[in-house]
Amino acid sequence: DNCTLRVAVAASFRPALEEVLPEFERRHACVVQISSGSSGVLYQQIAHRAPFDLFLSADRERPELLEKQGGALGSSRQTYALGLLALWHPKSESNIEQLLQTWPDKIVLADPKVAPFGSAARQALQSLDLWKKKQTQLARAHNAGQAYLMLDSGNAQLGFVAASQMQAAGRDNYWLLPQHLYKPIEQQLLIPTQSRRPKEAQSLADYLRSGEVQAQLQHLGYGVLPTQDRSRDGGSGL
Amino acid sequence: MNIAAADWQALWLTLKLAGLTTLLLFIIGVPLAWKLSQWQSRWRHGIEVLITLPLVLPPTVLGFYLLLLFSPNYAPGQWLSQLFDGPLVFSFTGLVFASVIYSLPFMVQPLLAAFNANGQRLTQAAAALGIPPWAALLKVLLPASRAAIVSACALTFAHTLGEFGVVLMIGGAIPGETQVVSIALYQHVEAMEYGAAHRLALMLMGITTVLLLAARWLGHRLAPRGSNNEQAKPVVGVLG
Amino acid sequence: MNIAAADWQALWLTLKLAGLTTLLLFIIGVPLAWKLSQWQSRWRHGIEVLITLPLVLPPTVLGFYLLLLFSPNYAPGQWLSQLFDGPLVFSFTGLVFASVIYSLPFMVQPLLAAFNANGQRLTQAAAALGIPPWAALLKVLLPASRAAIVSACALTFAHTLGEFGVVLMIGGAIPGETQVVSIALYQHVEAMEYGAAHRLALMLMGITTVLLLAARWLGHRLAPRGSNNEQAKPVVGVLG
Amino acid sequence: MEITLPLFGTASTTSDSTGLSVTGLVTSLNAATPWQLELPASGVFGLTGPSGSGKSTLLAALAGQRHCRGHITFANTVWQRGRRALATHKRTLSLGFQDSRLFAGQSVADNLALARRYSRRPLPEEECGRLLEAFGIEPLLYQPVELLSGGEAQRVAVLRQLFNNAPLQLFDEPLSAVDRAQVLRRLLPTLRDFWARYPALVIWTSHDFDEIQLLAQRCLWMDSANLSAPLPLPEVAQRLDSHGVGDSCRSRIEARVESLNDGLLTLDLGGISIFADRVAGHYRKGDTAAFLLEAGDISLSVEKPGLSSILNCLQVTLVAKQNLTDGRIRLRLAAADQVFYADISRLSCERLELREGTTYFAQFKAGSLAGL
Amino acid sequence: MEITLPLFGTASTTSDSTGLSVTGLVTSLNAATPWQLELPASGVFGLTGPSGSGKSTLLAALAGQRHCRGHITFANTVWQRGRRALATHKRTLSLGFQDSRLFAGQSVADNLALARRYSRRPLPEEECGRLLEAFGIEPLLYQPVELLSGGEAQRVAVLRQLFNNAPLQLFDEPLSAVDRAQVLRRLLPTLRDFWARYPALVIWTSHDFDEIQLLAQRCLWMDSANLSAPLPLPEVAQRLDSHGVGDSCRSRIEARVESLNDGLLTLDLGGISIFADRVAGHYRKGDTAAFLLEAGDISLSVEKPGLSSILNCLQVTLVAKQNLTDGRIRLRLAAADQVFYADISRLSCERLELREGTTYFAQFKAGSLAGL
Ligand SMILES: Nc1ncnc2c1ncn2[C@@H]1O[C@H](COP(=O)(O)OP(=O)(O)OP(=O)(O)O)[C@@H](O)[C@H]1O
Ligand SMILES: Nc1ncnc2c1ncn2[C@@H]1O[C@H](COP(=O)(O)OP(=O)(O)OP(=O)(O)O)[C@@H](O)[C@H]1O
Ligand code: MOO
Ligand SMILES: [Mg+2]
Ligand SMILES: [Mg+2]
Repeated sequence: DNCTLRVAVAASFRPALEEVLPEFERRHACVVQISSGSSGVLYQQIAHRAPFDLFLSADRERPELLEKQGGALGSSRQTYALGLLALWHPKSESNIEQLLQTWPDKIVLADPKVAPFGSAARQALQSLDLWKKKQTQLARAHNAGQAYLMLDSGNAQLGFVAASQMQAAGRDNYWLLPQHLYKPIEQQLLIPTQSRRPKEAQSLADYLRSGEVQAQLQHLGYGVLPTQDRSRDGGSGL
Repeated sequence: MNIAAADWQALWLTLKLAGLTTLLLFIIGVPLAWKLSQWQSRWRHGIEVLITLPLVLPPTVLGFYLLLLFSPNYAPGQWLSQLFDGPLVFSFTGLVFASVIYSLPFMVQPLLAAFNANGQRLTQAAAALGIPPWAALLKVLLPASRAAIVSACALTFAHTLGEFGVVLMIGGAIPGETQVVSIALYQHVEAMEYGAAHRLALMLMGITTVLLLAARWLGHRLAPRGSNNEQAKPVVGVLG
Repeated sequence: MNIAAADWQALWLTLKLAGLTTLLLFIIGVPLAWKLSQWQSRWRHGIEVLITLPLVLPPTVLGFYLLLLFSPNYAPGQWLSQLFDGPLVFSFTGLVFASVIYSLPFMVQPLLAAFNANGQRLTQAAAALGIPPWAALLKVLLPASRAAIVSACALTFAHTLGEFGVVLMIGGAIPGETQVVSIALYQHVEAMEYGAAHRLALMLMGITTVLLLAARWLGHRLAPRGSNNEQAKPVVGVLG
Repeated sequence: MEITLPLFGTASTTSDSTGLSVTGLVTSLNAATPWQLELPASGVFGLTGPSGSGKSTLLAALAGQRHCRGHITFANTVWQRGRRALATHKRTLSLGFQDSRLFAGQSVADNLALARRYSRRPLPEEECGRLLEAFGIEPLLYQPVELLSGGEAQRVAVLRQLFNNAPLQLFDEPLSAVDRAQVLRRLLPTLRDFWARYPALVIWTSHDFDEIQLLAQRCLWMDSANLSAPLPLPEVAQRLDSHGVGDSCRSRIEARVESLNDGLLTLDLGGISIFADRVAGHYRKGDTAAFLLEAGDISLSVEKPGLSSILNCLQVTLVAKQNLTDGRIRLRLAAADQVFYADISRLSCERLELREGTTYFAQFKAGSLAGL
Repeated sequence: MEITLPLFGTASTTSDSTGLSVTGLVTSLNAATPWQLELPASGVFGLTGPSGSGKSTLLAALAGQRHCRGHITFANTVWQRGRRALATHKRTLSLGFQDSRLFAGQSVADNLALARRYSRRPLPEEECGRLLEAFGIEPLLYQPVELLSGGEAQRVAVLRQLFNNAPLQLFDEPLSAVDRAQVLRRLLPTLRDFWARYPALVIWTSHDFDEIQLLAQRCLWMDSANLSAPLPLPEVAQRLDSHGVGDSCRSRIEARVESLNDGLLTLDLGGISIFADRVAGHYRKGDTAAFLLEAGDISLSVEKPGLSSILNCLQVTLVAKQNLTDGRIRLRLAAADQVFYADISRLSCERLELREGTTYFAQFKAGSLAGL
């Protein structure tokens, strides 16, 4: 029978996934069906037995929670990418801190309560001691994707997005935020217990974590995975 | 226009969903609206408001509660899954079920308004000729409410087409099964594929427009010939 | 119930938004529906379908197009921003504007149905006494369409309360300015604060139920006394 | 007795009337004056009375379409007992509304077909055709009911009810918008013949007393929510009169048909020959036929009058005199076991020195006898 | 001429009629027979004809509420020219619909107040009160219109139109559901007095020819979409007759009032005294008053008749004889410059050997003269 893999992926990772999938499909003679959404929604769905074979979240908390609730197959939870927070700016000469300090207009960010890039942006602002000061200027998008739309449509000129989005769009009017300003955005995956093709799912996970894909991801705006995560390479629950 | 195969699939799925939901809601909504319009109790207002409530909850939240309802983790979900011979969540059946709840007010409200307006008079006239209530509904009230029916079905259909939050929550965007056009469209937007998004949106609106116009035309054709012809014409070129 | 201050604020903001939108839509929708109901041209069907279209687009996509419309990069956005004395995006004004477009069909469709049903007869009767069209609308048609107006306003109000996708897109969830209850509710769900979510959802539905019931009761009270009293009672305890 | 009443909708053994029996029927209109009514299983009865007196309310209550309490039985079936009512469509009746209430959005033919389809005693095909023809509805069959003229709509509504052919037929001012010519010449004769062939209990509400007289033998009278028992027509005529129609006292006269020659009908009224022309319809020798004679059409003379164009001359006894409000005097006359009225002016009464108990000659023209 | 026509709604200088002028008016109903009509600026005109003949259509076209083309001018203002029409509410008219069309969801008082509020010639307060009283609407003022009985609704509709007091008032079978007693006794006299005080051009559509005769001097006749010019009432009566109402040929007789004693009116008809009772209303000595005399009420004799209760006896000349369809003979009689009709049976005609050109005695009762 032909192999179909159902993958639930955080919306922000979808473009990158689509970039690297053809090679995987060619090698494993397996068709991958992508369902994307916000990590929160996907988490809810998987918790209620959505028929996915692999879950690529944009954060670490939700896979952890799922694992705790017994929703994960064995120890399939792993980090597969490191999100990088970027600041979209209007072609400016000054530095990040100065610009944020003096910016009189709205600043866009993803909703810190529900989106990983949002909570990273909050941490960054807190580190710069601007969180309280800029409260009234903060426009929250539902997720990183919408934050990008708000900026891209010209409705705001300054805001936090994912570096991967800027890369994918071929834009260069952004700065990467210094990594010390926020907790690393560890994007984790897991294989849900209801997965019908855990083996193929695991090989996709392995493929994503392979050096070849990771190198590709760095070009797409993702960071370098910390080594302790790479050491869990191949840890399949089967 | 250059539309991807997956988008065509989503479009077709959406039309199927909207068509099926409209049909089911018609079958459910007509008797419901009719019973309500005949019910003289004060509780009737309560029920009417209750039917409006699916509108009030944000679709995603409604979807969340449906997710809880459908979940095989709890009793109702298990029962429903037995009833429908398979889990409702992340299945086309589940989408239909959810859409029926979600679009209920759109079918019932216009029908209720029409039945309230001339239902009593006509049902009385029918009963006064010995026509039993059900026959009166089917053979007297429905033909007289043709315009309201077209309007109700059009609203329901359109609303189901645009359904997003609920589907997002309980559908799981599985291509060919639950990936409807609203989700595909949103994914295009999120993936910054604006061209594809614009094309799909245009397509969706185009198809809907044609379908709605056709429904109206049909509703018009079904009316006994001659009606509405000889009404007062708007006055042309009046001076002074 | 234990509801956070921010949620109360969101609730209050939502009620303000829904109330204002309903009011504006009433002012816009009544003449619009009336003109449409009087218009005998075949184009009328086209316009009616056009009014249904905001329903067809998924709210988030509608929000996306509104985002483009509001954008200061393009002429319409600049013009709108001049007109409203400030950018529409991320502002309460913008939410109202968007809600008006979004909920338009909910106001216009029920009114249109009512006006189509008895508009012509009554407007003719009014004109035949020398009552000019506008006065006929206000003093004859509206009082006769009381039930439809209550229904239209209730639908509009409820739909605006549950508005999520559009607000999400253009609002920016600024507390006290654009953070409406549907967003707060969704945030609770996504943040897995289920207790808070359930409470807020209950609260929202409770308030809505009370408001809708009050509107119906008022609509009933405003009717000339005695009406609907002496109609045929449902038959009790019939045997055979 | 309340307790032993049979179940609704089932044949009653305690009620021994096969007709309509109404006792203590109370609606919000007549709380103080409950309605009583006993009518046979078939026959045509008029119903008239001032506007707003409660006629339509009575019909609605009989049909179970208006809140009421009391007791209604028809054809041994209990329709209403106390507050418990049988649903309208389960009652073997048809009710025609004052505002026609044709089924909107359908053609005339659809309307008629529906009524026939749900009839409990469907009419034969050819009977329907005959009625269609008589009511002049044939050319309108495929017209949507919305486009009918007022009178056309009323004719369709009556026809619809006839097609339904219910055992109890209630009509509420069914022909008020049809021209009198058509009503008198075509519709009423058609209706009379129809009910002769398909008997039913009919209540015919109308403000046109002529209609009632041509259709009914007796008439119900409703005034300020007070319902009278079925009255003979002359009595109703008098009540109408006392309500102000000065010229509407017509008496019903029954006579045996002697011969019909050349449009002139010769009748035998207690041994005296009288003549009637202008009578449409079929009369057979030996039949007893009824006619209307207007009080104002009769003149009295003391001596046997000479030759004039007044063909009819009866010897009558003056029973009573009554002053009318308009200054005239109404004489109650008796001849051949029948009573009828003549209105004459006070001046004539004085000139002729009329006295009760005396015999006079009553004259009326052949044309004054209106055939029913 | 088409070219020099003035703008719509502005005073016309080319049209010299201050009344209603209709030429070549065509609707979908009368494509082959365009309607022409010339009526003065005030006066009451009847409109009658068979059901479905196009009366309501004519009124709707005059009011601009039905597709039509042609030319309509009223009070020097162009209302319709070709296909271009002035909006209804800009025409100085009011139209009462056959189905009352009260403003739903409002009380009777609201309905009346609205009509008065938008009147172009508002009535004084006390006049409104008088009308309310006469129409018996006072107790219903605060009732929602949905609960009115059929006749009540019609009275409110007529009243609403009177409150509006437009220069041209079109009525479509306005009192068909009201009991005749009330119509004849209260409503028609009230209307007659009202229009005497507040003149307007009134078109009164009705199937009850008595209504028309009591209100109007002339009557329009519509038959199969053919509209006649305003006809004298007797002629319309004859047309109605030929349509089958056997008893409705009434002649109009004018006479000078000599005295009014004790309800008996003495009149002078070309030197001969005749008597009328049953006449309500106010007559002053010397006035000329009009009365209706039914053809069937007149009897003829060859010699001067003796004493009977028939008070009136006129010497008449028989002008013409005409066979009626019902077997009787209609005589055209002339007396004192007036023409009237008498219907007698063929038998009488033969017995009396009536010949045209000969003089006879026509008798009729005082009660046969119906005051207008
Ligand atoms: N549903 C109702 N509730 C209360 N009062 C009503 C209702 N329907 C009618 N009425 C009132 O009851 C009275 C009787 O009404 P009904 O319709 O029975 O009169 P009717 O005899 O048929 O008069 P008409 O000859 O004018 O039709 C009227 O005064 C009317 O206003
Ligand atoms: N809007 C319309 N379109 C086409 N035909 C119509 C329309 N309205 C009426 N008719 C037809 O035109 C004819 C004339 O109708 P109209 O209402 O003018 O008659 P009427 O003289 O008022 O009759 P009635 O005395 O019965 O009210 C009828 O045969 C009717 O069926
Ligand atoms: O899922 Mo995202 O990556 O922040 O919205
Ligand atoms: Mg009535
Ligand atoms: Mg008419």
